[in-house]
Amino acid sequence: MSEQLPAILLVAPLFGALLIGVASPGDPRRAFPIVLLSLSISLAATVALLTKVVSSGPVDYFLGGWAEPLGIGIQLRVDGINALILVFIALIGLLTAIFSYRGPDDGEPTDKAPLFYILYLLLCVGLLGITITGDAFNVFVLVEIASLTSYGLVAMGSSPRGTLAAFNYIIMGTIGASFYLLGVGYLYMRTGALNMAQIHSLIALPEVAASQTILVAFLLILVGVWIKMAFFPLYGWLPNAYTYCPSGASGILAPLVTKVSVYVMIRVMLSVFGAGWVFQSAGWSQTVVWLAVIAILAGSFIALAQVELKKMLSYLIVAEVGYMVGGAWLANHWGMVGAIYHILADAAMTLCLFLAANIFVKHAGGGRIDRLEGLFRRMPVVAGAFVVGALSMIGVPPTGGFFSKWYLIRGGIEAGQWPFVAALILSSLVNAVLFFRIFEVAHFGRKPADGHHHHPPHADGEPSPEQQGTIGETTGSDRKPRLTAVAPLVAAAALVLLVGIFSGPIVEIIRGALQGMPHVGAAAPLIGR
Amino acid sequence: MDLLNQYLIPHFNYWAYVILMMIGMHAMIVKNNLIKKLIGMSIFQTAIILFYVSIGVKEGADIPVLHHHAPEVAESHTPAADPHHAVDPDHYANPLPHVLMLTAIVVGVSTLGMALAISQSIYKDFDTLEENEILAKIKQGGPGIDV
Amino acid sequence: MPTVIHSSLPLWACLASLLAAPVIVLFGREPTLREATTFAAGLLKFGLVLAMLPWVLDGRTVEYTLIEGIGGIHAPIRFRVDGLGMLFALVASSLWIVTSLYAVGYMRGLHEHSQTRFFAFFAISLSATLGVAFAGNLLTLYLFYEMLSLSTWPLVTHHQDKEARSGGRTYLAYLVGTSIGFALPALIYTWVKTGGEISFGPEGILASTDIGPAQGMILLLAFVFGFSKAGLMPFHSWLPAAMVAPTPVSALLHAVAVVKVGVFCVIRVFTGVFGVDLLSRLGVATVISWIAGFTVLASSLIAMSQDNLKRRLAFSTIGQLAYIVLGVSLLSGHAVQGSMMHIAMHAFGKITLFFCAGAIFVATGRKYVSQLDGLGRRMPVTMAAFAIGALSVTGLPPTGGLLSKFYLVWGAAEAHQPALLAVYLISSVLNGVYFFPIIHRAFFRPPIDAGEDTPGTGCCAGEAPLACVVPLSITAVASVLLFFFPGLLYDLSALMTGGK
Amino acid sequence: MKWIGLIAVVLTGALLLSAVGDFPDFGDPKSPANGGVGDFSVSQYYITHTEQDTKVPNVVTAVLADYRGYDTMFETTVIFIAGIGIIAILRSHPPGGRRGPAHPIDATVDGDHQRIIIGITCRIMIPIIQIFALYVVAHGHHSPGGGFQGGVMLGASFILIGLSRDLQAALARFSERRFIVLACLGVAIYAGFGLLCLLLERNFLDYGVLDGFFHTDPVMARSHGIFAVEVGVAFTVTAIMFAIYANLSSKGRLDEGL
Repeated sequence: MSEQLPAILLVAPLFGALLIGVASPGDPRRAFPIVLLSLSISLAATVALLTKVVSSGPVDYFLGGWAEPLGIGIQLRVDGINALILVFIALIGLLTAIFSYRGPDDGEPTDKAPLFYILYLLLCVGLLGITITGDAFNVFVLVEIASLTSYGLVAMGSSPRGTLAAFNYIIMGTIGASFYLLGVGYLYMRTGALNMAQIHSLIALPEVAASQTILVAFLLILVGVWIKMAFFPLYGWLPNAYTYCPSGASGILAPLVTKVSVYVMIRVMLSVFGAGWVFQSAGWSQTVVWLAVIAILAGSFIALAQVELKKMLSYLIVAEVGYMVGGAWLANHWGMVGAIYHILADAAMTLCLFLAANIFVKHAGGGRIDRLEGLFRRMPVVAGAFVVGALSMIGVPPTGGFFSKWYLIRGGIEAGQWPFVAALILSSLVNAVLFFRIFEVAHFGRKPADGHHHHPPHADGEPSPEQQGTIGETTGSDRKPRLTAVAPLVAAAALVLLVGIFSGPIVEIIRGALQGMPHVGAAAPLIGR
Repeated sequence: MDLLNQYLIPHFNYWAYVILMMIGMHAMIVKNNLIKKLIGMSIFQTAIILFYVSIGVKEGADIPVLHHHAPEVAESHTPAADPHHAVDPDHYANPLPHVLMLTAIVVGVSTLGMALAISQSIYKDFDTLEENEILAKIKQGGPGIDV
Repeated sequence: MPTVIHSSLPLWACLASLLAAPVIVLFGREPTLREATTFAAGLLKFGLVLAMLPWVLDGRTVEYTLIEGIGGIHAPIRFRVDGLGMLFALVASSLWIVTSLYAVGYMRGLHEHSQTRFFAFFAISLSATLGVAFAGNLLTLYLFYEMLSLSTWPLVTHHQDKEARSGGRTYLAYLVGTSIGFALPALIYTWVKTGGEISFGPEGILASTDIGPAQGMILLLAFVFGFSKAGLMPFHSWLPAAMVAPTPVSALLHAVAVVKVGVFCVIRVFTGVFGVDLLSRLGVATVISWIAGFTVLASSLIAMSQDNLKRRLAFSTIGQLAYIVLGVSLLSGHAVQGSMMHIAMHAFGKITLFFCAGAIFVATGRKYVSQLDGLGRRMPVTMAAFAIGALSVTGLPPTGGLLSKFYLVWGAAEAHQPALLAVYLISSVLNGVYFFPIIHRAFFRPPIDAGEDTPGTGCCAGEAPLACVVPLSITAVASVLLFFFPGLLYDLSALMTGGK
Repeated sequence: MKWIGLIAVVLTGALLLSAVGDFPDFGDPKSPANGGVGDFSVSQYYITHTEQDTKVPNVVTAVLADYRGYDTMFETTVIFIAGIGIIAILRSHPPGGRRGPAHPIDATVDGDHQRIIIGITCRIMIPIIQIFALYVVAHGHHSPGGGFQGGVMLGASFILIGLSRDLQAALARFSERRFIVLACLGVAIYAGFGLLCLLLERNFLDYGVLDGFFHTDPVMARSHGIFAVEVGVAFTVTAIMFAIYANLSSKGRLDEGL
């Protein structure tokens, strides 16, 4: 059974969704255990797959048994690059499933919960499928599954702006997916093949590599994937979609959907066209890195201007996408390693921030930043996890965010792309300002701003949060957040730290997968030594 | 003249699908009414289907159903024996684009269905489908803005 | 070559107070138990540091690598205790015990709110300080440096009022801003240049790379300004801004822990990253000495004009820190040794002064120098300790400050820098100018009527509570003892210069 | 806004047509897609090897359900998601078995002549449509047909009931709970056969191993496998087509349709 792992990790959530549809379209209580069971099975499968990849190299799996002439059947491929991303998708899926224990939104009528869980599980199937597949057209089908479920999840909320955001999301998403489909069509028209490895070998032929169609195909796929990952000029749909969607949905969409699209871009660049072909002319990587610099700066500065917490975090996602695209296009070893590592680190920290933001919005009254007073006292655990996520976004060791900047800046220095390095540093500073502004509001609370000469005598010792309930009237319900909401948040914060502390082994796995590729293969020759 | 028959005549299908696609895209981006955007979207997707199918066309080829073998297949139960004369691929159209386009059609239908459902629920909330009116309503703090 | 001892003692020394923090929060309700935990952690930490002293004294370094795989290539979290690290750790951990005693007295004296949070973050920041002292490579140094900035922020903004908010904002803007803006790129550039080897060793990390003078200059400036806790102009104004903090914080952190971490990192950069011989070959260190010289003079002049007592002490600290940076940048053996000894001497001296400032505030509520007339009669012990502290900081005989300044001056002469020698002498005079009027005012001026004072909770006729007076007298006596028994400091600092 | 749209469109169009010179001619059998690059062509392999691999004359159905069966499974899932998504978005009080107000079904109650004519002709036509739809599903092996086309026709027959009489009549025959379960069942059949091959120690969707199950040789087993999968697709497509119509026409209230 162990060589069937790639199929198991996809089939489990698929059957979970179908079981919910058949067994209990009505009540949520029966649906939740099915969700947990199916996601833990696929998590176990991904972890087993990871150990297999680490011990015995890439795993290939041919659907329907069509292996002998390559390209007939559909091939799934797991190597150093996507093994870890699979584990993260399954893990984050499980954590957010626990977080949305009572359906999409705490306030929502819970009888929509089973439908929410069906869409949720099928989104996990889509994301896992995109990451694992080795067939160019199959990526389109699974991108569509992931997109349709995301449109459904965004639109099923109660807020009117959510449905409007879903409409824009559909329009932009369809344009993106169709561009990708057209790109694969052009590839098929010129090479006659759909399997990534086969296309790669055909593009290696000189007359195919030089053809204009392949160039147009690459541009189409690139633009399509950029729309899907909300890369700077094409990010219009993301902020509203992730701000006004139900809280459970934003917990799964924000950390994963854009990161998986970045993975698709990297997979297409490395496994379909090949690093040699993509970085053949330095002009491209220069222009894309410049675009990434603009994305990073724009994302960070627009986030600075935001008033709503979740919208601010959404613009930070646009900036983080700029990190990854810029890193991947530095055309050197450490840039690519940094980009792939950042997919993991960014997924973890975005999950941590969005779960915390959902709890704040629910329990601290409204999404606006200036209404988050006294959080450190009222919800110390939730605020603590939010701080860990924020430190990772700022890039403070030992969190994951620091080490992705650590590799990206090294890639930037070695590639001589100083504007990229400057943009990374500047956006870290802007993040610092952003988050310390929130800490200040959360730390200070609305105390009378008296001088500190003559202190009014306070009750000695630490006033417990209950006593402090009088901190300004909070419109949100004052109940403490549920354990099923706080536990995944703490796990997410731990994940952020673990990604940082164990960045060594993670990077070794990624470097192993990049071995032997031109440009991004071995570590670049060192300056000076 | 050679410009005409080198670029235009043998490649008329590509010109056709690009023009159709651009009409659809223009409508999606520029049109104010949401439903017109959806019409543009379906034109956009149908154009891509036209492109794919036009790749698989072979001059004078039949539909990819191996019909004239049906009688022998029924009684000659020799699984391993190669049929007396090999199938000539040029007689049959390329099946692969048709398979891929079945998926694209299904995706098109699903997206359109979901988009219509969403526009219905937008109409329920904002009771208008004109984008500028909706944005105006949001600007004056329409229903449930600060969720 | 000194042999290397592998033991996890440095790790436990760091974790001692970090693990105490949750215990302190647990005992939030019972103040006595909470204070007991702080003291226990203090004593345990000091004991662990002392345990390593014999090894370090006979020239050996204690090393320990926490997690091998972090950072991908050769950049694990590693601890390495050498002479410099040991000297700083001894100073920090010993003074933490004294400051805890003082803090208990101070906080109870003023009935401060949320004291548990105060003591918890105090413990965490001490563990970060020791982490920097024992850091074995640049990554660990940067990690604990950032941890210190973040863990001291709640302490600075303890009063949670408008001034604390703006003070905290400048505090963080400078510290986190410069560390991410300058130190991080410099750190990563070093990592790139050396191909992944960033651990401190006997000779500098960059000694083996062919770094040119231009690159060297930019890198050195980035490091020195990146570690802005050293308070070099123009990145010094976070220190006066941090004076909004309660006095125990200003005393331990902004006289001993935080600022010394900055200077410690600068010395690590000079000796550990570049290495003295590479710097002298490149000749880039002179720029730093001019900056430090300017800072010394400018801060001393500003200190004279400050009426607020704590701000005057803050600018005096900036000046003294610039002494140390100036000493190191002279690159001569005695100057480097002098600067290391000055870390300890200044620590004891300045902490006494801050304690006295706090005691005066607790006892009489006065904060400004102009209000200190005739305080000598009312608070004799405090003002006497203040005088001893002032002597030590200005570097006059009965106190230890003289020794370190003597070495610094000797080093300046040795490095043939007459101008910098003059800077040292002029600034010593300036120190006197801004300290002695206070002493004169306290002892030889008639006391202004004590009408408008707040009824202090002083015990014996106007003195601060015993828990405040005892620590400041201990540190005053210590700074005098250092004059007579400098042996320990001398050996530790000799290790670093002599040992090379 | 108008100008941005126009510029974007013209630019994209120019990009798409920039490589026209390099495109293969229309209908050229030796184009890379039809004739393949180098020695191997995927599509030519399909045409020449379908006969011996699956014994299914219709190459498209063979490629659809066997060679690239994994794609089609997810295609069916896409349809399933569309249905569930629409229900989730529009349905005010979602399925829980709560039936809408059931009023008597009587086509001729208001004596409207057209209604009688429509009612009677539809009553005759609908069974014929349904039988033809099942034929299309079953005959996918030999003629252009299969799960999707048959499923749509079957769904259309239920929609015709809803149109000719009223939504309640259609819902009486094909209630909400029933079409959700049928939709799930369809995808379950498809994935179930794949899982069956998995349990018999062969790769997912490898029907060859089902020869024991179908009591035939491996090649015919593939043909039966394809047919079984097509039935699954038909179920899902039928259910979802009707679900989309029912929800869109009644704005999610499932009371009275168009």
